[in-house]
Amino acid sequence: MNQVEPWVVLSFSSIIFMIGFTGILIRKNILVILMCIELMLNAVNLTFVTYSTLLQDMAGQMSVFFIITVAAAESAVGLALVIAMFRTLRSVSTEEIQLLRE
Amino acid sequence: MESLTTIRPELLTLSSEQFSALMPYFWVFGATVLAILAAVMRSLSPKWPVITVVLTGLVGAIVSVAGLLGKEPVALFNGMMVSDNYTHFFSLIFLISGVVTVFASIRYLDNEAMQHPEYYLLVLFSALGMMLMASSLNLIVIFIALELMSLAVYILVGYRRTDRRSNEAAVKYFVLGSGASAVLLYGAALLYGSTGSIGIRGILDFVRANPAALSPTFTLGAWLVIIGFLFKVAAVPFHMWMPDVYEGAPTPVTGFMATGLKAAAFAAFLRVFVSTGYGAGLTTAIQTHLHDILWMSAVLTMLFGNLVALTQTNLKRMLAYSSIAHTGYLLVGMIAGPHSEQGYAPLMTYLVAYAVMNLGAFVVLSILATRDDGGLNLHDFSGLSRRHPWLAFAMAVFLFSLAGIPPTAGFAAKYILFYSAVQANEILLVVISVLCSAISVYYYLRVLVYMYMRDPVGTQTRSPVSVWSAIAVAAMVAATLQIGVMPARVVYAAKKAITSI
Amino acid sequence: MELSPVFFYVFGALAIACALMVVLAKSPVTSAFSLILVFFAFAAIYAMLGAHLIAALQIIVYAGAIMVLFVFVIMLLDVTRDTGEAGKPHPILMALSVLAAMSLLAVFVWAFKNTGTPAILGPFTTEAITAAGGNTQVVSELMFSEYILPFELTSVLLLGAIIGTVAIAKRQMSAARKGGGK
Amino acid sequence: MAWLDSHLLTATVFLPFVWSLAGLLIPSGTEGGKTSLKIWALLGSLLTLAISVLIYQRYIPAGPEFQLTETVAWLPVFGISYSLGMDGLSLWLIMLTTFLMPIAILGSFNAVEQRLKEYYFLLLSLETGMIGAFVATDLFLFYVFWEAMLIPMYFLIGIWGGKERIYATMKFFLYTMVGSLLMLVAIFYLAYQHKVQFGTYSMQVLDLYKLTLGGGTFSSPQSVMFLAFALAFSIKVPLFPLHTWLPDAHVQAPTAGSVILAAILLKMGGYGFMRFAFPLFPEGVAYYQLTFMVLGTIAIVYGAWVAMVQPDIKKLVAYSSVSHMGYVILGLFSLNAVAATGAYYQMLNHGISTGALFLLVGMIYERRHTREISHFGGISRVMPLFAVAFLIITLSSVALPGTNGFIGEFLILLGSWKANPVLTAIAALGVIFGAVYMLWMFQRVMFGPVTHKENEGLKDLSAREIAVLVPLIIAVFAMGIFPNFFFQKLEPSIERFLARSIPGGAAVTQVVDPVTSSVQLVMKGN
Amino acid sequence: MLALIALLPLIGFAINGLWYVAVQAPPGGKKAGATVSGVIATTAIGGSFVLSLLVFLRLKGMPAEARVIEQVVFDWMTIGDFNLEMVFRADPLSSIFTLFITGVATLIHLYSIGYMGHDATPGKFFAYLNLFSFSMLMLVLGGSLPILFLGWEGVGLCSYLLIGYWYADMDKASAGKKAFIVNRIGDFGFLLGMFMIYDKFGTLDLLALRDTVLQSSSAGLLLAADLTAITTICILLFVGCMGKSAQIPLYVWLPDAMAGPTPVSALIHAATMVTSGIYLVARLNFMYSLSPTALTVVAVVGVVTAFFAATIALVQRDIKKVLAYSTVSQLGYMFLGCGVGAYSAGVSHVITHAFFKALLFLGAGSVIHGMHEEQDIMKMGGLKSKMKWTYLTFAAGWLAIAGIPPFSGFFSKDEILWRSFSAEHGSFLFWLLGAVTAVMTAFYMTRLFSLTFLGSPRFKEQGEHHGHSTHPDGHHEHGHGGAVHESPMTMVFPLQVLAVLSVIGGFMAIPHMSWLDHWLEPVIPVDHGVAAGVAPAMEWVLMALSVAGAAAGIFFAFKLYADLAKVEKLKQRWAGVHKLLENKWYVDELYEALFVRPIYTLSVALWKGFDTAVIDRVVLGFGRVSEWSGQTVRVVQTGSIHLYAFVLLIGIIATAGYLLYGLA
Repeated sequence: MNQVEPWVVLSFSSIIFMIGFTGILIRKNILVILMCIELMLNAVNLTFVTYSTLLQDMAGQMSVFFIITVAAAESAVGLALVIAMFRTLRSVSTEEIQLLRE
Repeated sequence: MESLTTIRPELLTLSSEQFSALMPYFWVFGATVLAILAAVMRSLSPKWPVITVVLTGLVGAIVSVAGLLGKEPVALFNGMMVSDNYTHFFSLIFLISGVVTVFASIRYLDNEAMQHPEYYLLVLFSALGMMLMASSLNLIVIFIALELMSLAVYILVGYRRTDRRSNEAAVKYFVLGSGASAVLLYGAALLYGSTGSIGIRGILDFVRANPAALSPTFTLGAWLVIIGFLFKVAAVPFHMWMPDVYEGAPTPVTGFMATGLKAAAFAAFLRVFVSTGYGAGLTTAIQTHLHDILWMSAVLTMLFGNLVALTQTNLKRMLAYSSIAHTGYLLVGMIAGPHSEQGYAPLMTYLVAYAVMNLGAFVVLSILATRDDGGLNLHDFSGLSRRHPWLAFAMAVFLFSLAGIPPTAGFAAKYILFYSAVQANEILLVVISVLCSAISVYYYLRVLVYMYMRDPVGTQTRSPVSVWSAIAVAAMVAATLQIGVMPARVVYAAKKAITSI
Repeated sequence: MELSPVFFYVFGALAIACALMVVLAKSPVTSAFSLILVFFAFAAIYAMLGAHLIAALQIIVYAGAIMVLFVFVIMLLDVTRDTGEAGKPHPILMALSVLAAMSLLAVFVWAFKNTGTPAILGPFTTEAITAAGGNTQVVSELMFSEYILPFELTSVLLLGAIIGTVAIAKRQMSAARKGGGK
Repeated sequence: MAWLDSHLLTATVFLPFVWSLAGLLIPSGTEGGKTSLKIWALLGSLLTLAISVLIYQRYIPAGPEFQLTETVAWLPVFGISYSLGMDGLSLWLIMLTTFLMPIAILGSFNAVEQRLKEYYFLLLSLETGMIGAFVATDLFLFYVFWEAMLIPMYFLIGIWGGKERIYATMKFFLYTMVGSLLMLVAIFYLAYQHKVQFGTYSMQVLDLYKLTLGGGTFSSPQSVMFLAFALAFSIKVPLFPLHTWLPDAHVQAPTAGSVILAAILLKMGGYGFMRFAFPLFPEGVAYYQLTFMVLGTIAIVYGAWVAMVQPDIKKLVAYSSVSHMGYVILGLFSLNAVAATGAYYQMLNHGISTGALFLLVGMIYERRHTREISHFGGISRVMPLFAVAFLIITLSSVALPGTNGFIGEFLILLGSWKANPVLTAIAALGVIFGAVYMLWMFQRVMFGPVTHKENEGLKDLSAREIAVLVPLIIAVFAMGIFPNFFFQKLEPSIERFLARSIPGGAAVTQVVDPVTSSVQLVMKGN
Repeated sequence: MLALIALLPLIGFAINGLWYVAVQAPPGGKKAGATVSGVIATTAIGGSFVLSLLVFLRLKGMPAEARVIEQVVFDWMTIGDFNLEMVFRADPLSSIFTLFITGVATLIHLYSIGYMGHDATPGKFFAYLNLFSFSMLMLVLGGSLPILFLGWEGVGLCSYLLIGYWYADMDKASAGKKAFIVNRIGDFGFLLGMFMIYDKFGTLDLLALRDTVLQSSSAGLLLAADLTAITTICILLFVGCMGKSAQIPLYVWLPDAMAGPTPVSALIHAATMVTSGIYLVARLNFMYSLSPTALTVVAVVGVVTAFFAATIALVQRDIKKVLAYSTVSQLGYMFLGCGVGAYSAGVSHVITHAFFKALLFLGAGSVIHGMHEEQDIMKMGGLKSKMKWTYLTFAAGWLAIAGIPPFSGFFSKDEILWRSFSAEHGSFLFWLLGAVTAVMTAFYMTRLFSLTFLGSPRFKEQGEHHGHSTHPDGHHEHGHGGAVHESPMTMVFPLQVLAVLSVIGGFMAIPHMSWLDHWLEPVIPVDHGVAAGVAPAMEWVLMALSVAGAAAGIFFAFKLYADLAKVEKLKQRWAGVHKLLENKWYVDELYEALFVRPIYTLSVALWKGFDTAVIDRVVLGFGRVSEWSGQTVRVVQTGSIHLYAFVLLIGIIATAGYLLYGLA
């Protein structure tokens, strides 16, 4: 057995995904939350690549290419929003954004 | 070993059909580019040139979509995208809601002192994203289109940059939306993994070919993709973001989100839903379970939306919850679709009606909103019928329509939807739905009570009504009544559209 | 899968450890640097899986561009020392969150374990790719033929993102523009 | 003429609405504008009345079931069509509507001074809705009119109503709306069943009559759907215990609103039972017959009792409506020709009498701005003409023979005795209590010395008010003395109604128990 | 022609009513015209009388068995098999009723011209009177039960209107309402009886009904169940009679009805309307005869009412109240007659009673008129000289009611008493109670007569005659004004005519050679059957006994009331009994406590306790529960992004888990 079973790789990526998700749940710093989202996207990328290799198909890798680009744009927008938020709230904590509720 | 043919130059040429099928997108994108140019030309005062270009683009797109109606489907870009009636049907919804949003925004932005060309550009971008969502046949393209739409909307939501609520809404929406996008993407990955294809047609072919080989990952993937859409349409339990975001967003944007964005999500949802073979080859166990889940979700969505909307005093937030409730009705159509004669046509009809009446309502709110989106509490509506008789009348029409009372679009569409659910033998669901919509009557009518039956409180001034908003409102009133009285045409169009998938 | 177990487990463990660091670190800067490490680990795994171009992009775009942006923003906002973190969430909440994530993970893992290898295999075997000029060549060729649409769309998306970012992050709208075009 | 015939109903239905749309153009700022607006509305309603007389004249009882029909496809894929038609059941209710509308409009000339344009617009649109519901032969179309009718009424109560108008109008709207939604589901199910049984969707009432649906148990389709329909109609009627919206709505509504509400809207319920609920679900009717008869009986007595102790005249009249409409239910569920005719007639009577009562209350309200019984007393001396009119209407309401009320109650009870003597006996108590509450109220308002100074100077009826009341008074007596005039055009429709509503169909003729049959044989032998 | 009998008064009503509405009622309208109104009304009813006479003569000219004149005016209600014609039918029974009704009514109309001379709204009064006559004629001429019922309720209405004629007095208005409502209770029975008849016999036409019943009974087709039904029907209809004819327990309205103008009391509450119950029983004798139980009920109620009312009449002070209770009592007699099967005896008492009671009332009216609205006999006395004609005619009525031969009352009453003893359904107890009542009748009538006309005046006469106020309320307000005076000619003339009739009226029904029995035979089979064990000679014995009793009553009363101090002493000694009687056995209070209060309380409880507290609370409860759940659920929207993400995660787990569970 000098090969890793596919499900292990896939599970690995889903572990990363869940860690990212957990980050959204427990971190109060929005910057960190943004990072966690990047983690999740990376996990997805890994899944794509794994499948791509597994299926001997390039679509997965192509997707990853686009996902990386989109992720970059998304981070840019996200960071811009955080900056805007910081300007009005002087904070990047999620505790400050509970004005809209119920 | 055969050699790989990766270079296929034929994919890079466009036939004339393909070209004309792409015209709407060219219109919109072209308008975007031109508007950017117009905006950066310092010598021009930026407002009107940009608006003119933007509107021209949107109207041009509408015209070219109208020209495409009824044509045979055209596959584009190696089948990653298709131009069929389904696309056109939804494109019209997006484009019209774009136009209306622009109309409603002109005076609104002046009021808020944020009359920037970027705003209109972002509307165009998200409209483009929506159109692509409805037309793409590839999960990755859907994802990109979704992101294109969402990113623009994230910015629009946070567009009142100095306002806390706007910021908050934007950040919330961004975080949760990105998370949901990631979930959707994960689903796409799993679908890809289990079917070997990232294209919807490919997935469908796989499902048709190997109904027995459907694996857990396939199911999970399909479901995660669907969750991505359910998040966008705010079905319980994926709805939590919606009220906050709707409330915080600038009012015209809220209207745009409530109609265009929701319709786009449903457009893609429906395509994937139909493609992943709900009713077309899944095992009965999965189908039953999928049905159960959607059923529960629909019920909870209707209940939650309506019950909480009951307790709201801010109109925008109330409409947000009501929007959740309407998602519930749409899900009823989703459930009924595969088993009723008209399929998903009633659902699409309802989307149209919903778009029309909701846009109308939000335009009215945009007109009435005072600076920083104030003045949208119930008591601000006291005696509106004295100050703005026509506006109040229009609002009354929209509210009656939202409540599903004849002779309005909301009535016709809602009951066509429920009718088809009865055809699908979903009696209990329909009973729950009608009871929920009975609850909704209360909070819609409460607004009418304030507008018509209470005297004005304090000194309220007449808000100026711009010609553009007036046109938009009048058009929406006309459409609401028109669809209400003559729903047949929309139903047929929807039917044609859905069969063209 | 031609993935060497040893390398995979090493990089995998590194990635998981760093990912946990991202979530658990007190300082956002620590998180950011941990994240960069995760990206590197991923890049390694991509490379091992034969996705060489992706591996490169992972480092260039993610570690290079995105993370720089993050760090830049962290500095810009001066939140290096836990400024925004007004306290940990309630332990029970945390436990619940972790529990939920673990359950979902369990669902996933169950799904992966219970799914066999797909029967249909595509033509892009390692050998074929090599024959066609290697991973980068194949990806590029596909990019500009079959995947021209998403490619172009990504550019539109980037344009949109730029405009949006500018619109929202500009410090002040110039006073001259405030009135719009009256 | 043929063209006219096939569009007569459409014309009648939409004339008021179109007319009132045109009325929106009249500038209402000035006094003259206001007056012309009033005249315009009155003319519109009179014109509708004139057209409805044409309908009366065109309708041939011996002819086909639905006449003056008109069908236009509306949503063919769902079997929904715009189809109108009328028979005897529709005829008199249309006539009642068009007859009362000018009266209600004339009656509100002085009562409403604000937002005139909207007011008359809503009144006339309401007429469109009501007539529409009476002539729709497509269930969906019926439902559309049924619901659309709520809108004008909602505003009429909500804008021009009394102090508690908002509560009242919301209650009215929600009660009715909630009740009718389940009916809509049932309608859909019927159309679906039509597809199952005949291959096409249809909402045509004549098509749906042909459906065969299971019945006899609680959960059988007929029972369930009957209940869904009955809920909607019972609320509208309103049947005990679903009546509580009525007192509030009546008390708060402006005079014309109360008149229309009591006189016509409530009839929608009875009409719905007769046109839809009964013929569609005969076994459902059979299953729930006793239940509804009991409820009807309770409504009669309960309504009367509660009416008796009301301090507010309008509320009293409202509860009297509950009582009177209880007779309608009792009569309908007795399932025989006499009772059914009586029930139908009672609806007309109630329209006339209660409409008139509300007008009268409105007149005195305009003068005194109160409706508390205790604020009156001795009015008879101050306003003798008013007293005469009030007396006549009161008597009609207590069903004195010779007035319209008697015919209805007599026939209902006569017929229901066959169905259930015990309940009939209890229901007949309503005859006593009806007299008690009406006369007691009459006495407290009209008789005795004038106890309040404000009442001393009240003006007697004006010429306009007399013009409002005289047609009603004439109707009271005409209907009491010449009921056959009405029955003639009604009879075939009632027969068809019964033929469909009794399981097994043909058993229209009265069931005679064996003991008396011999007696009757002897009689017939003579 | 038949229809015209009824229609003439209706026309009179229309004319007078319109006149009232158009001229008298409007503000500032003319407030006079009693004579014109009166003449119109009297002419109308007089015309009816003439027509009735013609009808009577025509019937007389026919062979006995064919004495029916029928006129169908139009079809009233036709629904399938059910057909009701507006049919008038004159046969011996109705013609005799028509005759005395129109006759007495004409006289009373005439009398009213004088009596109501100063009323403010004579148009209204005479319109009501005419309307009453119309209804009464409908009642007796109606060929089917519903038409009869139309008249039946119509007379009730007029009674209501006329009792409350002086509506400004709340008590009078209440009295009217009470009359109507109590009558309605009776009508409730009537209606049910009618429904049952239709159910059993399939017809409501009186002639058809009679044929059906008689033929099926003679053919032996009536089974036990049918007979039970007939008993029920008869009793139900009799409930109607109890109401209309003021029998226990529904008699309470009649004494109060004296609030109306005296001519009204005479016409409606003595001569005509209250006898319609007897008419109904007599009309339906073919059914009652089939049911011994029903007959017994009728007889018992009748005799008990007769006795009971007489006891109350003994102590009343209001001249009209005495007469009212006497009316109740006499009506009891009539039912006693009917109840023992002597329908024609009942009818003959109806007629004689109409004469003498109308006479007594009109006389009382004349007294009241002359005394300026004084009604308390304790404040009268010695009117003999002041009102000669009134005195003389009143005396005739007094003797007639007391049963002194050969005055009319003697014959009819004695026949009833005899038959109550001797008939098949009779009993000694009936006779005994009847006879005791007769004695009491003689006593209290004598008391009335004596206190009013004899002795010395117990009132103060004051100066000049004051004019009557024209104030509408004024009729009773001006109290004892001017001098006591004899009434005008229009009032005295009817008294004279009635007095003559009271004297000679009895001769039409002399026992054993009764013209009336013979005349009624086609409708009411003559049955002189005597129960086994009753000797024919007993008739004479009993007759003598009752005459002696009456004489004794008269004697004792004269003796007693010659000295009022003695009366006082007697009152003291029997204080309890006196109080009981004076308060009419507390029946009104009893009813109040038993029915009125509880129902009122119950109604309030239902309104506040059920309508508002239960139904509305349930209804609003739905709203409140919705609102409450909304309020509860909305708390979920804490605004915390973490929670939102958490819910999203949970949603994924739950749905995905459930979905995969389907695969597992």
